[in-house]
Amino acid sequence: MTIDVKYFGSLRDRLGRAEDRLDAVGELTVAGVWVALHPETPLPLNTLTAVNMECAEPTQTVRDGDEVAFFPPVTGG
Amino acid sequence: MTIDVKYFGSLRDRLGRAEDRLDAVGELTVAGVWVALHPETPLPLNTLTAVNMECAEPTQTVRDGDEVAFFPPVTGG
Amino acid sequence: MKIELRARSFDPLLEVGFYQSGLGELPGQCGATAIFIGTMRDFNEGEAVHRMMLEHYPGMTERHLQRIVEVAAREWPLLDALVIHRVGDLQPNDPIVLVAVWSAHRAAAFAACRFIMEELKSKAPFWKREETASGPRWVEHNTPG
Amino acid sequence: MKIELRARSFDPLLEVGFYQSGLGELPGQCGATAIFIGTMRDFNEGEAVHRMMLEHYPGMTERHLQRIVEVAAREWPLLDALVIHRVGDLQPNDPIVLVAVWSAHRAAAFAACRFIMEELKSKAPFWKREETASGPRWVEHNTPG
Repeated sequence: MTIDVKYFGSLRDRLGRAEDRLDAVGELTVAGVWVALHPETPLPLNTLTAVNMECAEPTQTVRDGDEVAFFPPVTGG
Repeated sequence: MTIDVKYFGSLRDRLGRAEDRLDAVGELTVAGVWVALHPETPLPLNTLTAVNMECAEPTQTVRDGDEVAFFPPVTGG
Repeated sequence: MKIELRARSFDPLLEVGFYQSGLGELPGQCGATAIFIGTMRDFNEGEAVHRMMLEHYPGMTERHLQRIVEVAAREWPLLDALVIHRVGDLQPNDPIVLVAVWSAHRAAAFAACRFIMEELKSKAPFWKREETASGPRWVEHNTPG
Repeated sequence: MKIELRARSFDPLLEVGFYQSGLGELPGQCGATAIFIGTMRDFNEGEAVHRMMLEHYPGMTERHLQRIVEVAAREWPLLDALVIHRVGDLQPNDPIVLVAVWSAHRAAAFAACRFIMEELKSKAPFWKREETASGPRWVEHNTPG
């Protein structure tokens, strides 16, 4: 399956890119997506996650074609 | 002493005038001003009173030259 | 800080813009503007209202509005405040009151704007007489906010 | 109800006036308008800020703003609401966000306006990067309202 991955805010800056594409097999959680793409970098504390633009827990399972996003606490308004 | 008396809102309408002047001798309270001017009409329930444009209790003593006002609950804004 | 009674209809948004443009030192410090506009409705307590007269106590009304704003400015860190209140004859959709508050932070702006409105409604000497189909009637009390 | 993201500077008071003039059925029913304008300050956390970049998540941001306004409209009897939020590059004194709420009564207008702002600040996907004398920095969290 293919997962589109997006990064925002300071996390995007830190990673040096705004998106990734992950090709994987088997069952995968949101946290698993991060580990697969960044095996050396633990998910930064306070990182929020979304699946298909809805807030999601890191334990949520992802499906083929999902868009997964990682971002720091929001600071709008 | 002379007391200027003002009425506002529905009270002014009911009395048919916006002001009175009271000439009196001796000590007088705000409530006493009303009684002196309207001996037949008890002060309507919920009437608020002011002396020299400051909120006052009916028991407050008035002095020569004071402006005393009687009015119903306020409804601005 | 400015308090004003108006005998004629006014445009609250224009007033805020105009007043704001005169606040030279404000830009940069101000993070939050809270504005409330009270407008005359064409119904009240189940009856159509086609006109309204707003009576006040000249002198006392201005003094009490001024005091309400001063209390707000002691309670919260405000950069500025503007209050405009109509008196005289109004028609439905006419603005009755404008309260605008400028502050560095939103909590202060929101709280002060609300405070000024509630104080104004419960303490400032104004009286409304509505013209309805069944004749004129005095509004007896304000609803709590 | 209208939600909008803007890539360029806007005049919040003009926007409210313009939107309001398009609300044909509102006059007469509306007794209360509550407006909040968030503006970029030239200092934050003790440091001068001379520019700011507001990043968002296209698609998710609009969806969440829309949802916040819908929740407010279920919670309070609103006649209408307008939310405009900047994205992109801002300078001090630029408006960041406008929330305007129309209702028959002031309690609903105040409460809904405040609610939308607090929800927006704590939930809508926006991220601020400030340019300071010591270089760029990401704002790490919003202060509670």
